[in-house]
Amino acid sequence: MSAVTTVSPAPRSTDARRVRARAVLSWILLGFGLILIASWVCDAPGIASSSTWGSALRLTVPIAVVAIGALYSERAGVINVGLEGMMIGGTWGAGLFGWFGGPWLALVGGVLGGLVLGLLMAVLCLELGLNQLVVGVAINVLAAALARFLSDIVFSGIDGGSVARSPRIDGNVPRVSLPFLSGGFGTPDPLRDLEAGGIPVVSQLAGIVGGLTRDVSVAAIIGLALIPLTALVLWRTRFGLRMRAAGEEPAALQALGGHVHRTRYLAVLVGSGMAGFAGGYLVLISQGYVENQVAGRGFIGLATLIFGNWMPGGVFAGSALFGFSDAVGLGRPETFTAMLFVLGAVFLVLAALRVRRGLGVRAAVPSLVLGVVLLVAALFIPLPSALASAAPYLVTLAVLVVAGTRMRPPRALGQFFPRRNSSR
Amino acid sequence: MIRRILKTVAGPVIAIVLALVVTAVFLTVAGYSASSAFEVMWDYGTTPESLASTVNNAMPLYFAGIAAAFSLRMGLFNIGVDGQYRIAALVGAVVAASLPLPLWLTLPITLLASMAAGALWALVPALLKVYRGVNEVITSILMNAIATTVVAVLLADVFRSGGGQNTGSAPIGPDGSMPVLLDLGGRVQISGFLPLAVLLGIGFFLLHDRTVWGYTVTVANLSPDAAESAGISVKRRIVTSLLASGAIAGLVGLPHVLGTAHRLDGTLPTDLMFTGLAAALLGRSHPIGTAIGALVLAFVERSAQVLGIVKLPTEVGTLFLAVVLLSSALGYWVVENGERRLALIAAIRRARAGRTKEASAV
Amino acid sequence: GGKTADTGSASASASGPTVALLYGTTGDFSFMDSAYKGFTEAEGEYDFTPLELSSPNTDDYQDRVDLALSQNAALAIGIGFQWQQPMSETAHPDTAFVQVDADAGTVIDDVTTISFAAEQSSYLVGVAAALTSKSKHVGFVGGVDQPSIQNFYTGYEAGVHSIDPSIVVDKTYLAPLGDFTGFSDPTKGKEAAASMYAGGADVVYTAAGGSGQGVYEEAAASSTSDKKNWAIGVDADVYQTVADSIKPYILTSAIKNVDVAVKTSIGEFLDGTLKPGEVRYDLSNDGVGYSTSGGFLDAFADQMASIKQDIIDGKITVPTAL
Amino acid sequence: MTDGQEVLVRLSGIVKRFGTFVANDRIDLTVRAGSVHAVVGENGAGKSTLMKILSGEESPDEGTIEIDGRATVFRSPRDAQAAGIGIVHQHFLLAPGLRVWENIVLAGEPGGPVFIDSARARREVTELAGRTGFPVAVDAEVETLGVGMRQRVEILKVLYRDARIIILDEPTAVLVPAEAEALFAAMRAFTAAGAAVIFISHKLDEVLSFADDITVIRAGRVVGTAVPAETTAPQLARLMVKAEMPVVAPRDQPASDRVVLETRGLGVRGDDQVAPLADVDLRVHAGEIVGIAGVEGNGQSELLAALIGRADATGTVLLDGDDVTALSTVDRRARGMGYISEDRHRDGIVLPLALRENAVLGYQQLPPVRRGPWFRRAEAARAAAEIIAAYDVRGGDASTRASALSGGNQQKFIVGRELLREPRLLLAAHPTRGVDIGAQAAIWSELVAARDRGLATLLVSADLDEILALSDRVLVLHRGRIVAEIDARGADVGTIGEYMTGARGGEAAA
Ligand SMILES: Nc1ncnc2c1ncn2[C@@H]1O[C@H](COP(=O)(O)OP(=O)(O)OP(=O)(O)O)[C@@H](O)[C@H]1O
Ligand SMILES: Nc1ncnc2c1ncn2[C@@H]1O[C@H](COP(=O)(O)OP(=O)(O)OP(=O)(O)O)[C@@H](O)[C@H]1O
Ligand SMILES: [Mg+2]
Ligand SMILES: [Mg+2]
Repeated sequence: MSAVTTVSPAPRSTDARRVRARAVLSWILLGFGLILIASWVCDAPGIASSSTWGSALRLTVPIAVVAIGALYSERAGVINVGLEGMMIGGTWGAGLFGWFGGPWLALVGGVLGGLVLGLLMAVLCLELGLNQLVVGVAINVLAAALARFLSDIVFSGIDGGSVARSPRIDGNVPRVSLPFLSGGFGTPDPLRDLEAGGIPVVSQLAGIVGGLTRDVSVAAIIGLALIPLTALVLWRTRFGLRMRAAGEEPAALQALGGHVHRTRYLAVLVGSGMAGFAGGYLVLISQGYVENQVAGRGFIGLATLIFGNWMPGGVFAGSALFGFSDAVGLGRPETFTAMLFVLGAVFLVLAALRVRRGLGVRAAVPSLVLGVVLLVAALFIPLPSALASAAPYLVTLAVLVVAGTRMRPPRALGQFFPRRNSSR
Repeated sequence: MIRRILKTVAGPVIAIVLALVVTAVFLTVAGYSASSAFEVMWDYGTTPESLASTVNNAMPLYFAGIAAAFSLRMGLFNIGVDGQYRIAALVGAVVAASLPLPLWLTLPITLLASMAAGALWALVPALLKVYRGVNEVITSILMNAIATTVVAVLLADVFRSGGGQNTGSAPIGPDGSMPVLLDLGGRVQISGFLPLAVLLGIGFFLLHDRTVWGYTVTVANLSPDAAESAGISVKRRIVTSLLASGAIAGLVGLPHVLGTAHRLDGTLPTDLMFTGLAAALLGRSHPIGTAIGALVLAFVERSAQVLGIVKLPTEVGTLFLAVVLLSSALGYWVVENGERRLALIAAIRRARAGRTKEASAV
Repeated sequence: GGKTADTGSASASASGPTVALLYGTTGDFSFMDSAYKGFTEAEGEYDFTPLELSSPNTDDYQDRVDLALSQNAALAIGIGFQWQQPMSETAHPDTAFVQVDADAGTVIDDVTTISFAAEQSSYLVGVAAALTSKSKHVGFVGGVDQPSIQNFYTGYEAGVHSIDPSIVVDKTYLAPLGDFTGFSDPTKGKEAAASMYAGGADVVYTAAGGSGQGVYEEAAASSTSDKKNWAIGVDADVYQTVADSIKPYILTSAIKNVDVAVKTSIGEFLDGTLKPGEVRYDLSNDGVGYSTSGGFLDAFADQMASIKQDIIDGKITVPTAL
Repeated sequence: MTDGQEVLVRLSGIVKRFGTFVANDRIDLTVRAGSVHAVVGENGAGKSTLMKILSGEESPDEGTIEIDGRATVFRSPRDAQAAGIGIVHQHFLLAPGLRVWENIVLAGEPGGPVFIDSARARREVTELAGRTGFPVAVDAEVETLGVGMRQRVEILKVLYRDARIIILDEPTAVLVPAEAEALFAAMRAFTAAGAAVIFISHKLDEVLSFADDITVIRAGRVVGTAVPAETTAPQLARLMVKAEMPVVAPRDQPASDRVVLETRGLGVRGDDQVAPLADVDLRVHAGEIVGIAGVEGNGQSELLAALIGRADATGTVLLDGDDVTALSTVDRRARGMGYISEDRHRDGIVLPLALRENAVLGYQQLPPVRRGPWFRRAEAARAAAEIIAAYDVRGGDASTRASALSGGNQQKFIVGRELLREPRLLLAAHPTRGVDIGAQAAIWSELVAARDRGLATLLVSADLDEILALSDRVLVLHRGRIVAEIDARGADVGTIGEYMTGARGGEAAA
């Protein structure tokens, strides 16, 4: 399924690469075409508006970052159920640091907040070999309790602060737009005019591109840049190779003189720092720490990591899907309907492709059925409005049912590796 | 025998002592008096009312713990207990309120309906895992969120009864409520769920440790390949374990629905999964251990309510809970390492003694 | 303040009767905070022994009522509609009970129930929104899709349409019934507001606890020289708490004086004038209202005042969702 | 022994204890440059442990290591590598999800301090593979490779690090003869270049034909050294275990006519165009051992999986004349199919479980261990005790974890478990892989005794000698098809080899 792309380290022949590029391009074109049709059929200009796509981008970032952080730890063989807690640590740290030093320091504080919990997790899992699920769950509970307890001590009674929120952070990190397209650096903003212009196709394209490139926070750019950066680290660097080896067969790494523990520590810490960064990003939006503002995003990040099959590209696809449906769910009802329409159509196309590729009718049944159901639901059934808030979860579930990628977790995931394999 | 008991008890005891120490450190650093906090907690927690309430509040935790244990024994992580019990609680509340039957019929039907609903909610992760290879954790997380929406829609649009701010299903009369098992006067009452909990624990133990099915689950968990070669269908074990876990999870919300609120409304506690999981972990997925874990956690929750009286934040209770969870793992680590050390020392001593005996015999 | 635990029992160290506040936890940016504020203010003004029984748990209301009784509280004030059941089921011969934020019309023997006409204040900010909106398009962001929040919307929509029935009113709830993250997710609040402003709305009223912060931010962030976007706050006068850069975009706030209710109950109790039965906090006794900070409503001040009077006089009946 | 060539490695007085168990007890070992030094000994003698000490993976409790005459202390494998030592482990240490080149360059990657020069790495690996005669698919993921290929990757890992001292821990256990030959040729090339090879094997003929020096270890002690010219396999074997080489007496009674196992058109479809198994028609009679010869990966695994009921197979399987094609694994086992699996750690035994639980694996649905829904632990313990006693399993009792047993003893336990139930048909895959000759003799005699009691056995083995020693008939599998059927008596190894490699009779049997 196209949602799970694999970044492959093997230099492919340029031919294979071209085929791939063409496939990606045709999916994008198909998607755009369907969005056009949907916005017309469902009378939902929101599906291609810059506000929806801008929202989608902003909602994607925290999930993508926390998931990509989890990728480090899990690729190195440490299950990370504690993401939610690390993110909470990040929000609290960001609240504290941001209060003193403004938005940039808030991000730093977020990273530090995540790191503290990551260090705890690393020590407990790597040195003592405690069950990684247990430690993760414990970290989630601990982080929530600590955040509140510490807020009571630090923030309570301070102007603007309370047991549930830090004093407000003044200022924000800069936002940028593309110059000459979406009005960056004081240049004109032709995309906005085009979007408002109402010329079919052009207006929608301008909406999408404009939404993705206008007023993007630098923090979001940093967060999204972590994905290609991680792909680079994973496939091209020593650390990446060692990390993958530590998660696949730590004994092999050790036998060749690599340092399993050092690698795993580094991976867990990098991952927790990223989770903390994701928390910091949330704090920048609310201009302060707000209790419970993580709101389950850590768990969604974990789900996204698994959805993305432990691949950076997959993580991006998963978080983008999630962010987009979240944005749509917060928008107008007809936009939600339009999204269902697009999804249903994509599933039908997939079903058709599967039949044509000779994979048999059986392989096509799930996508066919779901596709038809979604189309019917989108076109003929009035949906309860509460359904929209479940949109990201339903969409992800639907994609999983249809895609059914063969999951390939790191082989040594969750396994303790003792420091020395003798009884000294 | 005494050694074995000591060993079993040592883990949780160490865990709790550790948690007390860590919490005390936090309190002291924050400028509170830890000893006074623990003192009022203990005083309040050991009143008869509190003890009864501890037992009652432990039951949902215990159900959640056993539900978690069911999946952990098969190497699965049913993080979907949350969604399962909320759906099941709605089903239970509706069934109990609407069946025009006497209590002895309504009660079992309600329990079964709730368990079926929990199992049904667990079916999705189970099937996706087996037929699509999708990790159960991700599906469970999604199903939890979807459960929230489904319950919301059903409660708001279909089963809502009465107006006002409270959104609840129809009230459950005495013909649908769980009767009190023991009434010692005042508010010292023990809920009728107690016998169910005991039965469940015995059943869990027998099923996992004394039946062929339990054996096959153990093998399938430890070595799926060996299981397949031995004719054990791993997929079927996965599905049955998750369904059983979901069914047990279906009971989690019932003590509240059938015993406290007598309807499903906004007061259904929403964080029982993690506390229950903590109980299971504290008790190493063993029913007795899980029961003890649930009682300890319920005790802490109950006794922490009193902290406001001495102007301490009630978060201390939550903090303590979190630390217990961590230190429970640590406690077992200490015990196991200590035991290994001791065994080694004993063995070396024995070996030395044997050598000297040999030498003296020659 | 005093962080050291009082080892002695509560009544030993202070004078006056014990007054217990039974609440969830502070930090909800809404009525818990407000109630707590009223309680602490009362502490400064009156002579009584405070007893704070807070708990985030949703299932131990009965426990806390029992606890208050066991501590010989003379007055116990429960914040929230959930206290109705334990307060009506527990015998309390020596303790006065006050339930704050009850449903209108709730009568419990020997309990003072206080209800708020939140729909009335919402109606008035609806009027303000309709009068201010240039695009004839306004919005509402609710935290959780539950009756108490729907009530804000009902009043608001009625207020808007009383001025101009053709005005479009968007509404979004951030979370479904039962999912309280909707009250603490400013990220979602911001995106929901962003969608409304981008869709043409220029006034958005929010009743979403901590998530509202995102709405206020977005009002400021999305305003351009061509289109000024406004936000309307809830519960307290939001104008006073937001950053200076956002103040110009806070049109008004719908106020619900929970703090006044708590403080007044304590005062009345100490005077011996607290009586069981229903007390309604509405526009007539300034239990609810709207703020005029920033002076953005000055142009409509007279119109608003007369509508307010009409509601008080019963000439206008505001619909309610409760 | 040390004359002429310089001494490259000298281990003296090496002691290694695991708890109270002494795995190595004052071991001395001297390896000359340019020589192949074999270390032989029973299962659990302590060979692998000694090699782990030499390669820096374990640290000795006592004793010294000298390399090039200099005393050294290895704190990590890295130190040992720096001293020029490389090891190919008995159980492969490969990261299956990584590519071949990544496995090889791991922890010694070419390139800058941060980035790997992957083009250079791939080029270097390809060159190395070509130069040393171990061609591999550089970009393949290791999990897609067969054992022979994986072994190559392991060896290349060592060679990539320019090891001068190469340790091969039972490298030939999983190789077919042709692959083993290639390995020995390469070993010769290393020693010619001045390297030393330390080589562990249970196959004494290999040891005798390729080693320059031999050290024999028993129960953690060196019990003798030898040079091949002056010793014979029986002598070595006696040194090792005080036991004779296993021999199988020619059978006195003929196999019965009763067909126990029959397959018709048995096939397994795979992902590729070529089915991994197709059109297999075979019969096994009561009291007969039928050997399946073939280069690994020619359908043996699929044949076993199809017979035991783990694979989606086409065609028919008859057990004692009854069609069991539609039956599940557990039903087939209940009808008297025993199964010694290919890889004991993967699906023969559950390592973390006690022998008690392992003793009934595969028979959990049958009485006496099952009564109603109940699992009777006492019966399981009794079965374990019986197996331990009857098949001379050393190293534990019914409550011992299977992981605590040495490989050979684990294998004896598995054989015992399968034979204890008196099956009608035994599917035996590599029953003596990695097993010392004492245990091998025991297992062989048990298989023969069972045959004489009327057991039908289908024997799959990579060890042609084993097949020829035990079988009555030999079937050769090539590319998923049976290409030859040969009477084992008087069969010629060369001919079988030709069939196995496809050099002869490619289409004949199709
Ligand atoms: N880490 C360990 N802890 C405890 N005992 C061990 C450990 N490693 C090896 N042993 C024990 O030490 C003994 C020697 O093991 P070793 O692996 O060296 O045997 P081996 O000679 O290689 O046998 P085989 O031919 O079966 O591979 C065995 O009895 C084994 O059980
Ligand atoms: N355990 C590790 N975890 C993460 N990165 C590591 C680790 N070890 C090494 N690196 C990375 O590789 C670089 C080289 O480290 P190191 O000297 O340990 O490697 P090496 O294998 O000794 O190198 P060489 O092959 O050149 O001897 C470091 O700068 C670091 O970026
Ligand atoms: Mg060995
Ligand atoms: Mg180096």
